[in-house]
Amino acid sequence: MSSKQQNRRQKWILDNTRTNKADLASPPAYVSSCVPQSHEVSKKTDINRLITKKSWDLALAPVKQLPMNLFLMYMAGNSISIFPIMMVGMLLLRPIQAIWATKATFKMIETNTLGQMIVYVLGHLLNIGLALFKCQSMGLLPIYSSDWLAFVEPPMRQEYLGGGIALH
Amino acid sequence: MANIRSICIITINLTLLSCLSHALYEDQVGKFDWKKSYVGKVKFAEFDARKLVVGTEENVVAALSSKTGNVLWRQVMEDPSEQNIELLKIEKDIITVSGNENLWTVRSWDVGTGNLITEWIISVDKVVLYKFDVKDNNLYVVAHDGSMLNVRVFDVQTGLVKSSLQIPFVATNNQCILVQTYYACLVHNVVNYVQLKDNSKVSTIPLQSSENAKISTYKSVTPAIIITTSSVNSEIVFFNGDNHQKHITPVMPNAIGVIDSGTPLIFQLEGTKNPSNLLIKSTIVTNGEELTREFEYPHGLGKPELAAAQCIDHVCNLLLSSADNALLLVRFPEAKVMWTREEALSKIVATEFLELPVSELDASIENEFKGGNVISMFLHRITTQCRQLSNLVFGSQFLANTGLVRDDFGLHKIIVVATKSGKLFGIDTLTGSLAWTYRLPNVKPFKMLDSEKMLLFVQRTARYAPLPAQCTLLAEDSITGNGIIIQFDPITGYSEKSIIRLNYKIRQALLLPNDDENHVKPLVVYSDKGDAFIYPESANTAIATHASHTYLYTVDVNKNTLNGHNLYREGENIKTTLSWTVNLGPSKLVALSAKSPIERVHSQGRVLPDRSVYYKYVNPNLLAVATIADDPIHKNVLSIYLIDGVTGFVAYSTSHKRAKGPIHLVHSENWLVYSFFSERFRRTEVVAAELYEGSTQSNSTVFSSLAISQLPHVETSSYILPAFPLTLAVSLTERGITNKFLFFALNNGVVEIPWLLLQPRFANVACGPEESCIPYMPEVPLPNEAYINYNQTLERIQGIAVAPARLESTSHVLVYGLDLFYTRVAPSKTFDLLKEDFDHILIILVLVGLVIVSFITKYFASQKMLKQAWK
Amino acid sequence: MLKYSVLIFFLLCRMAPLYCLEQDSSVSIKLYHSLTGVKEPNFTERSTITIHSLRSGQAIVDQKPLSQQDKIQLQKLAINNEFYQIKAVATAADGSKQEFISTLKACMLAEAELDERLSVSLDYTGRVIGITSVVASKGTCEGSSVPLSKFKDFTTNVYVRHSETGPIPDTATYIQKLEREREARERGDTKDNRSFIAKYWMYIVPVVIVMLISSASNPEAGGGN
Amino acid sequence: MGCRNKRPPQLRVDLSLYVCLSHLSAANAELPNSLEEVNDNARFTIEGRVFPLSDYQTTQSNWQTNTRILINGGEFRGFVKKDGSFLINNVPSGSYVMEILNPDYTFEPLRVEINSKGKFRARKVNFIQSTVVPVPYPLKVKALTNTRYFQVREQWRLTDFIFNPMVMMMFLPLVLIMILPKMMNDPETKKEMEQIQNLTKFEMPEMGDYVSNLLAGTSNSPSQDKKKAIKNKKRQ
Repeated sequence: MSSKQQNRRQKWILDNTRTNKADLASPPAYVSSCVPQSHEVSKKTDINRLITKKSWDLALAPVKQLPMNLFLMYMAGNSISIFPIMMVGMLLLRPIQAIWATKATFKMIETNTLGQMIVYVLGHLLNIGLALFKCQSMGLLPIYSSDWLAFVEPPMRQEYLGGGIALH
Repeated sequence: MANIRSICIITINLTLLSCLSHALYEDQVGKFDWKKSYVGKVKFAEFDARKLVVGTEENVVAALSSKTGNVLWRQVMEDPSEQNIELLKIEKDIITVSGNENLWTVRSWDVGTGNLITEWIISVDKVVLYKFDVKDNNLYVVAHDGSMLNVRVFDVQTGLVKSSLQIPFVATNNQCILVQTYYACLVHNVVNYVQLKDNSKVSTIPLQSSENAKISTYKSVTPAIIITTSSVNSEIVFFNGDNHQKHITPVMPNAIGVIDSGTPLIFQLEGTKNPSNLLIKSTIVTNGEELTREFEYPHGLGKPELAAAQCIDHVCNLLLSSADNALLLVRFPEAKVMWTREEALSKIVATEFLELPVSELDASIENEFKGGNVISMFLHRITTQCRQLSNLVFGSQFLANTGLVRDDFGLHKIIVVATKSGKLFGIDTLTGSLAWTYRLPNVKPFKMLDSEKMLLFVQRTARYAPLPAQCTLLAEDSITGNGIIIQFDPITGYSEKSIIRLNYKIRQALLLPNDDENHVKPLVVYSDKGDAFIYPESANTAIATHASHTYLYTVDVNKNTLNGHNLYREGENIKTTLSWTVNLGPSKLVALSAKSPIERVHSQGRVLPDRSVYYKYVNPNLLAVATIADDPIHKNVLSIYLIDGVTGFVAYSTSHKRAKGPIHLVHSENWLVYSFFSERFRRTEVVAAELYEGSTQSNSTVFSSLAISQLPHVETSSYILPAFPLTLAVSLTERGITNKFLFFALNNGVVEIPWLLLQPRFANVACGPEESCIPYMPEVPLPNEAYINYNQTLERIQGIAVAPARLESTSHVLVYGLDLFYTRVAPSKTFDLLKEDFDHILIILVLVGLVIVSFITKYFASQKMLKQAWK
Repeated sequence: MLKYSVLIFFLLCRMAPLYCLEQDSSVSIKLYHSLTGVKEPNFTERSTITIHSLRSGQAIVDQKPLSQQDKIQLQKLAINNEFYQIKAVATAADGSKQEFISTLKACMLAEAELDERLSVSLDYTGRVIGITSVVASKGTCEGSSVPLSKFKDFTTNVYVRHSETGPIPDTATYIQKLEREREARERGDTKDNRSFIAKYWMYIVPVVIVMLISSASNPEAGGGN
Repeated sequence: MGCRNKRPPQLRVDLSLYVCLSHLSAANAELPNSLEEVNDNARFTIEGRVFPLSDYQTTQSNWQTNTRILINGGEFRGFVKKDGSFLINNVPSGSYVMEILNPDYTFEPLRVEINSKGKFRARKVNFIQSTVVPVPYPLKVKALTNTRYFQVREQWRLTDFIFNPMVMMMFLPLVLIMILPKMMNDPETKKEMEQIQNLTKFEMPEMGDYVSNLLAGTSNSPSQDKKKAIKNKKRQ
């Protein structure tokens, strides 16, 4: 794996060590402080850096979705109709699916991405939490005693009574 | 999942808020309801052209079509318990006199339309027997005080006194009749009569034998009386001025006179050798020429009597009224029964809804495993399923032989009805037609508070296929006052044992909840001596284990006490012992309501807006009792008690000052609704009281009245009902999931009011649309859409019988009184049925269309693909 | 040994004047019990209860001690799952006497160690309509064997239960509510001339936000062309 | 006033008090409740007339027979004559609610009060408020409306279908998909769109970039500093 990485690095390497600022005089009206720092460019072009950035992008995607989802859920309202239900359902299902597929998602990133994975999963869990909160505020979670009321069996009657107005 | 309930509630609530109850669509009229109009037992009947005008014991004047027997118009006068019709005569108009001992109302009605023409009153101070008759537009009012006749002659139209005269006439009052202008009295062995005019003298008709003699009016145009000396022998005496003339031959006691094209005829009814046939005899008065016709008297009717007759061009209509209040019209020379009316149904004293048996085919499938070997069972299965398939394809003509077959939704039932005259009826709920009738001789209902009731119990339903259903009716012998028991099959009306006349008086009866080995629920009859008897006797051992859990209560209306009894088994007998007493003392017990034994309570609590549960106090043994006490300060005080029938524990009591009857109680689940008239505010008030256990359930598995851990918490609220209720009932559904409707019988019909509208709101809990709660309104709205009888008039409603259908959403409702009205109600709409206007055709068309379109597009798509491939 | 116990109960207390009797009076109740089952009841005197004031419901219970034989009988009743019956003779202030019978399961009484509640129900005038003996329990029993040592003496709690005054339709608040609504409507009619944005800002703001977000989320699509 | 003409003559001979007052008595009639006991054998006659709706004759041929007048829910009953007038005889003094019932028409109930002197006062029934809306006596009762007992079945209408939110939601995207690309084909609109989009273009910081920068920055910066230092050293 490391050799492969090495290869890749070879492929894309841009040898900026050779560019030596000291060798050349600055062009006229060039102020060195105004130019973007060359080592930053070097950082950006750094493959490792790119990969981490990509992996963090991936890991943070669910968190980035969160405000959007929040807004969507706010807009969906608490009424129970087909669209809000579909939205909540999607919100609940997608993170679950994504969590299951975490490994697959991070497969293409070949560095050690445990941290990112954890952040990724946590982000999705946050989304699930949001969905559950939404379900709760919509009243879809059976967390109250009244939700189980329909299943309470009527008590058995122990005595039996009959009679009425005395006819004689 | 949890929210499904709230969704239901919200939708229900929305519908509630939108129209407060669900109404019928106009195209549903008559689809599942029917109404039958009755007039009551006929007291007076007269023909007029094509109409038959009757005055009945229900204080009703009505015109029936003589062709069909249908009611053309009907005018209901005052309540028959206060006023009675005393005279009905057709002069130019119909003249009726109705009233009580010192006040009479004289009314004249238009024959054609039934409009009132005049109305005036006669009020007198002296209470003696009064006799009325009309002759030539004069109303003769005769007061006879034993020695003197005080006669007043009024103008019928205006009520002006034309003349008044006094005629000395000595006779006891009870055997006197007024026939047109003749007043006749039976005195010892002679009949004295006098014509009501100035200076007329009393004449005498001597009698051959005076024992058991009776005199009655001879219904005819000419003034005449019938003197009956024995049950088959009587004679007609015609009056003519101061003279009289006897008819040549003796006649039957209920002979009737009619004029056919100028010839006076006498009609009589006679029995024949064939017990199912009757003989009509017409005799020409002048020459004694006779014409007789025999006809088959309809089976199941009581002893007939001639009530009225009419002849037009030698075709005569005879109106027969039977002992069981039925009316028959017989066309004379043909001797054909034109129509019959069962007027007994105007006085219903017991009702019960029964499930029908399964069809023969379904029953045969149930019998599948009773066959012998495997092959025969297989063949049986194949043949029955083939028949089922053919039924499905060709319609159910195979089942048409009886028609009384159970349906899937339990919407087709049979209503068993017992009437005051002792006649039982089986009525089909789908059509309202009579499935069977059964007449019980010498039977009368029990007196219960202000109504009359018989006790009808269902001992076995039609569910136990080879065994027939079994009902038991308890009533009173009209001669001895002892109890009678009759067991019958409610589906066919067939009684195996016929009437059992008991040698004791019935105090109460109770149907035990457990079946014996024949699936019969034993009936315990409690006698006035305090003994208990079991029917059927064979069930004695079967109930041994249940006896100790069975309790009986009796309410003594005379002493205003309630007593509880324990049942226990001693040897072969069931004994009772007094277990509790409640003494309501000087207050008068006016109403009692127990819960329906078949009621099921689905929800054990009420959900509060914070989604916690407030548990209901559902005590199936709770009795609601209403008493009215005379109070020197507050006039009348109404007290309502909720008493546990097992222990006698008074769970709740409340009182209303200056309240007046009529009191109506309805008791269901954990609540009670009662209505009364508030004299203070001069309006009808309805109070709803609800009992709760609290936020915990003390015992969720068994309920025992003996174990009281906490007192029920009572919530009440009061409403104004802008009407005068006649009775009150509540809907009943199979599993108790559906919302409840209250039925208020008013003078213009029955109104359904959702219980949610009356349910007490908690004081500290918000109430609004978000909480699916209808805000409190002090006046109960009665929208027109809530009338379940829509524009059909229901007169003098006496009761509402309710039964569940197998469909949870629906209950059967039978409203009885002078009219009989049946309908089905669905308090939460028919949520378990497709809507009636569900468009099957549209759905099929759309689906077919989509399939076709998809095929077409598929074809075109492949074409296009081909083209693209070639490019 | 005589045991005095004064027990005061205010039951169903929500509003005291609701249950105020017009005339206060006193009642004395003599309790008899039958320890021979309900089939042939044989009543013997058990206790005397004096309620001096029905209004306050204060009761003085004068209990007669139980003899050893009574205890054995009671135990037997409890074992055989039979009924224990009491007869109460209430003597009102005017001297009128009324007799009430009440039955309860002997085993329940035994399990509760003879702790019973006596419910004295009154009608609106303060006349006794029923006296019921009740054991506070959550369930019943089908016969139980309780050792004799548990049987000491009856502990009787007396509950005097008055008749409530029935509710009357609450028209006053309803009228007020209607008036308030009408006023609110009138006020609402005059006040409702705010600007369009002032009225519908809550609908406009989300739309603007959505537009902003959508344009921000695909800047490439816009600028890329 | 047809009712006065048709009223039967008073029977003075032996009718105990037959009072028929037809003047308006809404004025100073006392509350009859207090006077009930004074003279309870006095009996009065309530009179009035029912006025049909204009379409009466056409829809209900025999409305007089189908109309019933009930006092206090049936304590006393009155019938309507052909001309619409009615009488209710033999009513003792007191306060009554009069209902006029007809299966097809709705009438307003009235409260009729008769004092022991035989003065009549009629007003509208209001159970909730004690406001008195007097009604002239003898009563003239007009049918309010045709009674509607039935719900109206909803008819299927195209507009309902089109304006159904679901249908709108399905059709609007369709419209957008079909029409927008065509609009885009037009170069001028394209330009306009671009302009609009340019206007609303904002430079939003990439969040992932930011976070990775942040994380990378914190983790890498010391090493980079070291590298820098090394470089600097080398240079020197």
